[in-house]
Amino acid sequence: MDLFEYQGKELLRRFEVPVPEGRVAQSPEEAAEAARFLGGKVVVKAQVLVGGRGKQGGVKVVDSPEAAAAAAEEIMSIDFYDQEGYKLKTADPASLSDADRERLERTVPMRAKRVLVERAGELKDEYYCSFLVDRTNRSFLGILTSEGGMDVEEVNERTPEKIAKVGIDPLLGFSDFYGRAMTFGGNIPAEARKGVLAILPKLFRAFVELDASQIEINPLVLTADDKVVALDAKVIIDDSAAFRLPFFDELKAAHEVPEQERAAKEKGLNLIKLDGNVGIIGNGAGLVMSTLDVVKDAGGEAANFLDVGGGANAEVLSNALEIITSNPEVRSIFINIFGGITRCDLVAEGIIDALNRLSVNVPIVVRLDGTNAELGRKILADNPNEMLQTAETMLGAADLAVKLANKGGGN
Amino acid sequence: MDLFEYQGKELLRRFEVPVPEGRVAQSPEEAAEAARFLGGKVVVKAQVLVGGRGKQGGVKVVDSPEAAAAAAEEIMSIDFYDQEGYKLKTADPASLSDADRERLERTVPMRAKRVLVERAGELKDEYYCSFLVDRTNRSFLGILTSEGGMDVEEVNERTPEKIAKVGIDPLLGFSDFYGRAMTFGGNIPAEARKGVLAILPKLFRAFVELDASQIEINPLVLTADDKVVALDAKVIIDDSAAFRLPFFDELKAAHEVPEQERAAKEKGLNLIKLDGNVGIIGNGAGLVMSTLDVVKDAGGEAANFLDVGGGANAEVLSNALEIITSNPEVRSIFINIFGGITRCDLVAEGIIDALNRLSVNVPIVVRLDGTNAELGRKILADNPNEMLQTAETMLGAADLAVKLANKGGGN
Amino acid sequence: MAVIVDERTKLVVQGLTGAEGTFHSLRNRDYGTDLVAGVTPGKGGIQHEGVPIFDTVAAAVDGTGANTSMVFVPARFAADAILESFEAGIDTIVAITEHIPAMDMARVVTYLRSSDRDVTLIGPNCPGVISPGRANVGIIPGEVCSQAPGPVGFVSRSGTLVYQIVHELTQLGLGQSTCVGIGGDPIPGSDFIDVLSRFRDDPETEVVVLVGEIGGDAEERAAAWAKENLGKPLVGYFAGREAPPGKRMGHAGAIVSGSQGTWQAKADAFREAGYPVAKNPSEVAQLVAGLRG
Amino acid sequence: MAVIVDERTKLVVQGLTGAEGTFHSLRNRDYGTDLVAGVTPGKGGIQHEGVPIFDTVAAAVDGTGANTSMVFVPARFAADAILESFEAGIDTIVAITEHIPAMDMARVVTYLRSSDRDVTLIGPNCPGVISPGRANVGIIPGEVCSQAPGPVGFVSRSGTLVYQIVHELTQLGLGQSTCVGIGGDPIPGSDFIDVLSRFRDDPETEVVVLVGEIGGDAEERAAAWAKENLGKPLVGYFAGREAPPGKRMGHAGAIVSGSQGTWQAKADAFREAGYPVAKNPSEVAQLVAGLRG
Repeated sequence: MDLFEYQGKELLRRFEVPVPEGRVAQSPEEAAEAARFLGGKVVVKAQVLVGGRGKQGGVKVVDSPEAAAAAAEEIMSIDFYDQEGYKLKTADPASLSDADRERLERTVPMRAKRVLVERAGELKDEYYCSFLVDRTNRSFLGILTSEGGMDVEEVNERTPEKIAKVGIDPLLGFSDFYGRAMTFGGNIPAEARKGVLAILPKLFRAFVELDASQIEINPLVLTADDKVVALDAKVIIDDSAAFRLPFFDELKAAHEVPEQERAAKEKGLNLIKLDGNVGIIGNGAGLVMSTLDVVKDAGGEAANFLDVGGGANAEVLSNALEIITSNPEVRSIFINIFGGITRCDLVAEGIIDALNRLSVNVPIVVRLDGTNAELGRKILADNPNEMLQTAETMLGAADLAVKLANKGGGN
Repeated sequence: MDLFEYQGKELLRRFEVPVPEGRVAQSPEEAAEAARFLGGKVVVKAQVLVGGRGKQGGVKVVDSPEAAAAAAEEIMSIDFYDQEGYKLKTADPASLSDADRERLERTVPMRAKRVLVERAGELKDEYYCSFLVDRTNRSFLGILTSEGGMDVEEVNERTPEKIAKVGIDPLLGFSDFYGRAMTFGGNIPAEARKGVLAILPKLFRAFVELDASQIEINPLVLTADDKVVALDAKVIIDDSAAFRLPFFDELKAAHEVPEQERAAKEKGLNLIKLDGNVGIIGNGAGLVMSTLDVVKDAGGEAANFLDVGGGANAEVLSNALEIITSNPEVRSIFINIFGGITRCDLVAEGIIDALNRLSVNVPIVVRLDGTNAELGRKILADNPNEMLQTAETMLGAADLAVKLANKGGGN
Repeated sequence: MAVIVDERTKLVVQGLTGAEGTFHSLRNRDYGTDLVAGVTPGKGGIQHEGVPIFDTVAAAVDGTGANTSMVFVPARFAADAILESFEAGIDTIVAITEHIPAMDMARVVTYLRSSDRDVTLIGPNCPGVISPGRANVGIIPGEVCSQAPGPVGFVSRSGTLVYQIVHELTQLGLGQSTCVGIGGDPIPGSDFIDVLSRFRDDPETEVVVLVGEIGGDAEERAAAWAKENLGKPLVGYFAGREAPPGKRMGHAGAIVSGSQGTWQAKADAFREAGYPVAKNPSEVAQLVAGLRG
Repeated sequence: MAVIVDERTKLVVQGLTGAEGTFHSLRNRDYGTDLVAGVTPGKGGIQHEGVPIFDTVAAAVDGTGANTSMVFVPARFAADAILESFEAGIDTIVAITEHIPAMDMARVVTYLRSSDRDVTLIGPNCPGVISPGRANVGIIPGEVCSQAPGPVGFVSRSGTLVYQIVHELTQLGLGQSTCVGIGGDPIPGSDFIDVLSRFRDDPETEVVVLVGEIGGDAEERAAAWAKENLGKPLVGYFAGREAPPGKRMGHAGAIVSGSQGTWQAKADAFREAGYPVAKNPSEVAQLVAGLRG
């Protein structure tokens, strides 16, 4: 789970990481109240999970409660794009390739439902700091550089020697020499050294105890009064650790998800909404991704990503079909199952159940293989339905589903 | 630092280790009050750092406040011996060797200044459990056996397979499989298994976070209502970790030390009082122990163990002499210095200073070697004093010091 | 030969007495795997479906000579179970359990790698390992594989794509030496390179199939390693070419890997190393067949 | 040859700029040790008594090729300093600092032992290592040793007894190959056996002196190991024969070691292994002289 800045900072505060004093606001009125409480100059920041929100107008410094309310109102009406999308949106339209144009069209902007109002102060310097699970080395990594700010990736490409990347042994934990390696290696200037050396073990402890897969502080700042403070926080929590994180569900509740995804989640299904018209149901993330690919190759566009998981049964399949058909964009459905733990006979039963239960009026193409595939195909054959077709192979099924979608029809 | 039972249990409670409800009492009146507060049957236990206090009458079960007061009064008047001493004391005097008889004579019994009054309950079973720093493997060790009680060392000799000894990786920490290896390996019966499995990680956490070199629970008991409780606690804290243990000094204050040892400690000297008449000053624990040995070989008995440490200077030596001469038993003093960091010229200056400052009326034999030894000897020669003699070698110095002590004299 | 599991495999299953554990353990036994023990603390001494149950893995190893374990316990107990197998002297551990926290796996993998012993951990969150005709440890349906050992070494991050693509290989008559699902978790016990190096050393394996996914840089590193070290033909396939780009929080990931983890980056890495990349699962089998020409 | 330190030693001192650090580092340099760097975080770039100072050990290694470190920092920072040296690639670490908590050392020693590298840690709470005529790393006064290398390998748990007994050896003309003070802490970086095995492999060392103390079972284990592995004469001396028996809390210690750690137990172990035990420091030298005929 990606945390909003205000959530990440709330957690970091528990580990005594210095963060600016601030309050989260859900309306312009609340923003004004927060500004009044904090007094003086404040910064109003969009709480939205995109990179580069500053460039998109999502961060404003104001010096009165009224101005804070106005800033909040403005910020909450901005259409935010992720960095890729923002680059496309602001590029010269003539320079875009067809693929880019298409991608831009498909990109759904986000709104900030909250702003974080924080006391603003003078800064002397900005650094970049992060701790993360390092997949490459199957270990932990601490990153620190005095070349902070948004362009740290560019720094990494041009002058990687300016960025300290220090592997941290997960069993040893954070011994202070790691902090010195980061601080001296990242060229942190002398005046900030003590503050940085003090903050690093706290950040690392937060990283471990929050089961974070990443904590990124960008920028980590040196204030005019020589304090080192985390001015932003991008925290990602490992969903698998939710069972031992008492705060997990509460933080999760603040995240909005599209209605269809929410309904799917409630039924234990992993759905991501997309913008095409071929509904996809498959078992296993890899197979579903592969299904998206072959649908694209056949000239179609997937309407969703829906993984029914490893042990899908009749009920799961029936639920999945119910959710997919609730999307009015869907023109055909491709059910692609390779049974392992999943038994194809149960999948077939689920399909029949859904067809009986719901008034499905888009064509469904089913491809069954693996455990009990014969039996599953027989069940489908024994329950003929005009909306139902089967295919022998994954590629054949994709072709058929795309053809049917492009033919039109639908609900 | 060896903790009293009540201190160890107080600390273990912070780690949610179940211990009996109890109060410490410094007088019979306080014991009665504690018994009144607890109500019903209570056990009154001597707080004294010896093994086998039970055999020596140090543990009494009573069922009224009055009886608790009487028990406390009796317990606080017992002369407690350590296990070795108790064995000698209770043996047939005729069966003792000369060395044993001599050792018995030299053994100073201890008194309990406090009793612990605890609620008494019915027990179904007793086990033995400990965690310790394992010098042999330079690691941690967890020990557990259903064969609890005082004779666990015998069990270890006769049937070592009944005792689970599980090495615990100091970096990995306590993963639950260690607990299962201890519990199943130690033959803990099924009814106690859950309670034991729950207590082990807590004990281990206490072991690590208290910087203990040992936590021994003997017995760990299964109560009549099927709870697993630490009925006793022998906790040893690593003195080197005192700087990070906020409770260290407070607990230390409860430990009585002989006046001379206390005075030495205040001056930063490591002194242990012994029962002979040759005062010993040396630098380095090994050299001082070796000095005790050669004094004994020369037919003498050391009056103390005093290590002035690695970087002894004039002031340290002067203080050391002051403390040694405050012991009226001392008949001669042997100063044995091999200078490494310690400079012999400073040692000599310290001796001269002490002789000028104090009225020393026992003979002092000085042996200097190593760094600046020539210079040191010259300083002594330049400041003649009738109480002062020098010797070329350690063995020669020992002979001389013993001869002088046996000749009598003294203050 | 084959790698990781074979005729010498003596399997103990942690969590065998659970419903899932029982189902898959017995399927493995039916396939021919030498299933010697199960471990469920507190149930030591019983027999379950003809399999002796022990309280600890150490007791199972003592009692049966088990050398391979399969972990089927719930996620919150699984890291500990892996460590228990390791400490009991097990050399091959296959962890099926999904949703083990990455923090736990970072510690487990570090611990295993720091030992002097040569221990193989496959998974977690993986379908397991099958050496056709020899042994099956995990949940890969034996029916998708060749009946007899063959020349293709197969390794995949994705579970169901193992079934799909191995099935396609089998249908084209391309038998497998061993099929390994390494799982898609951030901290896998074995990564592509670990398994590729086993295939390199296995004389039966003549060609290798690697099935990846978008995200991370495991495929890119595998290509670079293989070019220098594998010495055998390699065919790649990566799911997710058309998947929507994931939201990305901050810069840390890119600073570390230097790769964006896209399909294109992975395909480029393979092609630059001289390895063909299949467009879809069926093409994998066709490319292998072509190489075997 | 010699062991642990010699002419190839390039020394970096952690905590060189402190008073004690400066004093002993310069003494080591005066002895002939190749002192190449000091480390004091925040002082990188200065020269101190002609020694270049770096912020980190890694920077010192980069800048000077240091291969040996001496740790002179206060106890609460010392475990971290040892780890820093290790991670910077230093292969020989001599930790003089005393009073490092045993918990810290247990973690440090476990970490070092779990690495693939062959790293030697001597100490903590030790006087260091001297190879007469070659290099001195620590606080052992060079004057007590022979001027030229000799045939006696010397290892001791006690500090000042190193001085005393090596001095007696030197006075009898018995030169030393290397003298090692391993320190008396509960968790030493190297124990007797570690050092004995170095002496076994050192062709210059013809006879070994082991100086122990009462308590623990390190001497007993050393005797058992030496009997099977050393292949050279060994003389033992143990301080504390007449020391008052320490108070003993509980049973744990005895259950672990099976030894009471008394002088008698240690002497018996040596004698049973066929090694003479000296009654006092002077007798050590006499016994060695006797062995050398």
